[in-house]
Amino acid sequence: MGSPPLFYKWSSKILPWLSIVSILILGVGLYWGMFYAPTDYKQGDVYRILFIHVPSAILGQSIFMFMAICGFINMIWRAKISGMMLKSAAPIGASFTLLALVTGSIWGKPTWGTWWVWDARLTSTLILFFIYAALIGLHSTIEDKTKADRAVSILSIVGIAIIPVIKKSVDWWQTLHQPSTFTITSSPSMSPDMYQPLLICVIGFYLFFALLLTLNLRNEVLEREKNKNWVRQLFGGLS
Amino acid sequence: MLPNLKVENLSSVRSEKVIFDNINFEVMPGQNIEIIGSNGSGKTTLLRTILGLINQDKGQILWLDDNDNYNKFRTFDCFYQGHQLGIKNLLTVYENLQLTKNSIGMPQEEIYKLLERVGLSNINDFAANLSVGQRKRIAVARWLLKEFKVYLIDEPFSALDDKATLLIEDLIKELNAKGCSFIITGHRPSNILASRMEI
Amino acid sequence: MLPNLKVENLSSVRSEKVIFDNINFEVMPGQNIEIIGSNGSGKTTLLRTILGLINQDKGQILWLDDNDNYNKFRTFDCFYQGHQLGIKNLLTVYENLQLTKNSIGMPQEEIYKLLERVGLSNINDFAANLSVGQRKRIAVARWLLKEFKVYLIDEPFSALDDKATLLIEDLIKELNAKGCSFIITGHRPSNILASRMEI
Amino acid sequence: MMQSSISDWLTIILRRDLIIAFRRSSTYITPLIFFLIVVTFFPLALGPQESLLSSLAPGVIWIAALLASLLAVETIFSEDFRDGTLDDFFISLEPSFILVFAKVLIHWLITGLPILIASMIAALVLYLPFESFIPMIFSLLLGTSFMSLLGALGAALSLGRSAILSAIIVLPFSIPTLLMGTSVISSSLINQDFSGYLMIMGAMLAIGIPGLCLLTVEALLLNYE
Amino acid sequence: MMQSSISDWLTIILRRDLIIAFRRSSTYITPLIFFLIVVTFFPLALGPQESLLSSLAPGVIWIAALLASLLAVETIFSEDFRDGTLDDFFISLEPSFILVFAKVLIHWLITGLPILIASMIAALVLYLPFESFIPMIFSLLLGTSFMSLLGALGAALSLGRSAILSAIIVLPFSIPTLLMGTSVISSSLINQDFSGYLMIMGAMLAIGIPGLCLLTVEALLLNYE
Ligand code: HEM
Ligand SMILES: Nc1ncnc2c1ncn2[C@@H]1O[C@H](COP(=O)(O)OP(=O)(O)OP(=O)(O)O)[C@@H](O)[C@H]1O
Ligand SMILES: Nc1ncnc2c1ncn2[C@@H]1O[C@H](COP(=O)(O)OP(=O)(O)OP(=O)(O)O)[C@@H](O)[C@H]1O
Ligand SMILES: [Mg+2]
Ligand SMILES: [Mg+2]
Repeated sequence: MGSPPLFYKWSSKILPWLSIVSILILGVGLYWGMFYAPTDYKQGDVYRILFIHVPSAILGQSIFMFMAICGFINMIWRAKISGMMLKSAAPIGASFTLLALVTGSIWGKPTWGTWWVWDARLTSTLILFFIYAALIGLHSTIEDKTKADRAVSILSIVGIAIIPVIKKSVDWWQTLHQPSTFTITSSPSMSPDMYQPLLICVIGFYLFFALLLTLNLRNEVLEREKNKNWVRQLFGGLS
Repeated sequence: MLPNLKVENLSSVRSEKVIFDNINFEVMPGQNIEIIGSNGSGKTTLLRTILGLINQDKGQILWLDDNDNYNKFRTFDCFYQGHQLGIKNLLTVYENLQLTKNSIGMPQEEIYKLLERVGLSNINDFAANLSVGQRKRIAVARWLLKEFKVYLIDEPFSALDDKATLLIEDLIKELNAKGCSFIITGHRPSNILASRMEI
Repeated sequence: MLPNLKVENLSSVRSEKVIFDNINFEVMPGQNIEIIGSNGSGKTTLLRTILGLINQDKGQILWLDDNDNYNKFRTFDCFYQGHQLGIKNLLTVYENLQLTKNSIGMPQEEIYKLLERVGLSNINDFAANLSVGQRKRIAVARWLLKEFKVYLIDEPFSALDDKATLLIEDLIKELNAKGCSFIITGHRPSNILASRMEI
Repeated sequence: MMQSSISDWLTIILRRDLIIAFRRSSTYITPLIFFLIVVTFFPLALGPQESLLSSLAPGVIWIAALLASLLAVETIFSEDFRDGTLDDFFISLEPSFILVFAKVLIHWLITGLPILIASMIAALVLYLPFESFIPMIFSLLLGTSFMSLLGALGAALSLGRSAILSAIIVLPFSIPTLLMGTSVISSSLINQDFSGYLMIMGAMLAIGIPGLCLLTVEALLLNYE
Repeated sequence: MMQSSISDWLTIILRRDLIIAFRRSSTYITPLIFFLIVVTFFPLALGPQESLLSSLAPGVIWIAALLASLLAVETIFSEDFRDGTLDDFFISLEPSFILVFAKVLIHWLITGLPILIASMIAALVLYLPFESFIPMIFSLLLGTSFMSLLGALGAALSLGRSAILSAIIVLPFSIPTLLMGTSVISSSLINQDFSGYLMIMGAMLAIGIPGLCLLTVEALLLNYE
């Protein structure tokens, strides 16, 4: 599936299945979490935001790793498709990270009484979002798309090298100064009734990401190869 | 004698547009190639492709090495003068010549002589104050800092007066005699001895 | 008919160096002046002095106003094209023409026609990708956006191929017929009808 | 007729420069993100305590604003100068004042305006109380405009080779803006009257628009002697 | 022979660019003054309590240093690119690595070094105890160098684009430097061991010099396709 036309054909086959499965699992997970999982004895029903918050926070990080791998492949082997993958994944990753930030803030207001605290985990999520923004901003300024892919690849490689350092240092930072009044890590170990739907949500989010990525990537492929023969043939009647 | 550089079947595609196609020539030591074409025909692109500043599409560029083999990687330094002349406005005329790699180890008087030769007397003026032709003369003076096997010069004669044109023709002849070759571009044939090709 | 512009006894001194001295000419409507000189002889400086971009030293520049009087202050807009062409790399060819003062109120098709006339077909390319000659053609297309009494063009023919040279000669003739005058510079006489002066 | 041609021209300059600015950094989001990253630096370096941060918030926001206006300052005239576009402005018979004003406006639109928006998010994460939002916006509105005016003068002075010490000339004048802007917000924090500061900032702006624009024209003309 | 020619060339690049920077004084004076403005701002905003200021001093100095080093970032390659000098570097058979290294060094010399010197004044103004001067200098030495490396990468990636874009590329990655640099000084304030932080900063620099320089070469080459 290294070549764009091959990917396009292959993804056409898999797309219907992927959509059905991902939306099904996501639906089950969210429905379970929102309506069947027990109400939290301390927080009430607000806690249900967890079923969106935690998966999106996890996805935000995973997608960055995925992008860095794409970037690496793009730099070394110059595989066109990896560049497009990188480009297509970036806005999705940024959206999930933003979703984590927004749901976290919404959750923070009733539980902590404030929209935002400078806690290590929150801060590193925010920084991750900034890095996504830098990647997207850089890509959109360079007109030549393959060039833009390579530029973003370089930056994502720097990112993957330095993100662990950022996370580590943000953790130290928090301990070095006075500890934050609120922590999210010391939540009571979750009961299985909450844990199981969460797990399904996370899996659903991953599949949903795969779906979004495939859709984005197909658009990207068509857009970039619009003057190639195989795309012309595909839309032979139309253009 | 073997050609220093062979260009075989070279073609260039930029943003899905074919700029030039199937270019072939050889550069023998001491001989010149003149590439003639209209505006936008791809002369600048060709020179930069030969130097590897622009990726080529098809064909190959072969460079002679010391063991008389041809390599795809460049084996010797070339001199390139593009449309941008690489002149720093905040340096004086003299400094613009002196603070370059090729002038390493060259004594001051030699540099003065070069500047005199290309007709620049105001060696302590800032380059910002120079006329366009005078800037071009600085660039020409740089040809003489060091000898190169191949000089690639983009439109050497534009923006210059007749005196400077003659001077350059002389310089090229002189460097040819030392075995240096020129690949130059232009819009119409010049007076230098060269094999001409249209692009 | 009165000359639109009279230059009397003009001289320029820059950093205590006399660049030119005692320049005299008159620009009659529909007639051209060609200023010929070697590199660094002061052609660019002269054009810019006439426009007031550089302070003059002695002499005067007199402009005709609507009441047939001569004024020391410029009374009408002129068109100036210097060595720098004022082309923005991040704009497309079309935008480079459209986003200028002179194109105010000009319909899109007119601009397309102008671009076609100067031989530019890639109207949606960014100017950054153009060749030097193609950039110059954009500048030439700007002559036609509006009619000016006097055009001051610094080296109109440099960096252009024969086709573009012919085109410009035609354009000048055409604009002359409408009563526009050109003051152009160059290193050797061109083919246009003009009174020539050495500098 | 003359009047309308000036405003037409102003529109064209604005459109052209905004298109270029947009292509150069493609999103309006870029300055916004920039501002937020700078703001994030402060809790990271100074510690996350709410009381400290909210007392520093006025200054932090103002320092970030100052940096943003300084970063983009150099480009105000340099490109037009280099490529010859600036010549056209001085050749035209219309007052060059217009040009400078347009350039200041553009600089403000690509730095000041995004900052104004970003400052609300910044205020939120720095625990600035809601009551101080309005004074903050007003002080930023006046202050960033003044910074753009000052920046234009600095850019004009440092054009080309006669680059005199523009920084030394411009930066000291940005200090009053910084102090006054901060005072507006911090006065509002402790429920003091801040209209005096705003008035001074407004007065500076009122004098600055004609005064600094004219000085900038003069500074630009230094490159045309 | 080959060896010596590289070092000769390095010297020439350094000399040339320093002469140019020196003649255009705003390149090195603006960061310096900006640094001092940010630093002096804090006593003005927070009042002169010695204990508060000296506890915040590490963070303040580091924020000011990082932000100041951003100011000159855009110019690292842009002029050489525009006037064709950059071509020469890629035409030459010597590794382009050299060029990038030289450019980083120059950026450091015109921003990092002045900041290093100014930081002593800053430390005095902020009542940082003398014992902390040495750790401060060392942390700034390592940290500003790393910033120059990052800045070169940002400048290369956003060549011909806006200063704000290069800033948002650079800033998020400079956070470890900020945190570690601050920790070095504040640990020294409370007599804790800070060598660990310095070691990490050193390690980042040691990896960064080859790694970031190579990536910068790659980024520059993107403009030559
Ligand atoms: C804007 C604010 C917030 C941000 C940026 C944020 C970010 C994160 C991140 C990055 C994770 C880690 C996901 C992982 O990799 O395991 C996470 C997990 C979590 N967050 Fe948040 N969060 C925020 C607010 C909140 C709030 C207000 C609460 C609840 C009071 C909360 C509760 C949780 C819980 C329970 C987890 C799962 C913990 C675990 O399994 O380790 N978060 N959040
Ligand atoms: N990146 C690019 N994308 C699209 N087209 C390009 C690109 N680079 C160059 N071109 C096109 O290639 C053509 C050749 O340009 P080039 O500069 O080589 O011409 P030239 O022969 O040197 O012309 P001149 O005599 O005017 O200098 C031009 O039409 C230009 O628009
Ligand atoms: N500010 C200045 N200070 C000193 N000398 C100057 C200044 N400006 C221009 N000159 C000198 O004036 C002379 C004329 O320059 P000008 O650009 O007018 O020449 P030109 O005739 O246009 O030459 P070309 O044909 O090369 O374009 C040059 O020798 C230049 O060095
Ligand atoms: Mg060319
Ligand atoms: Mg001239």
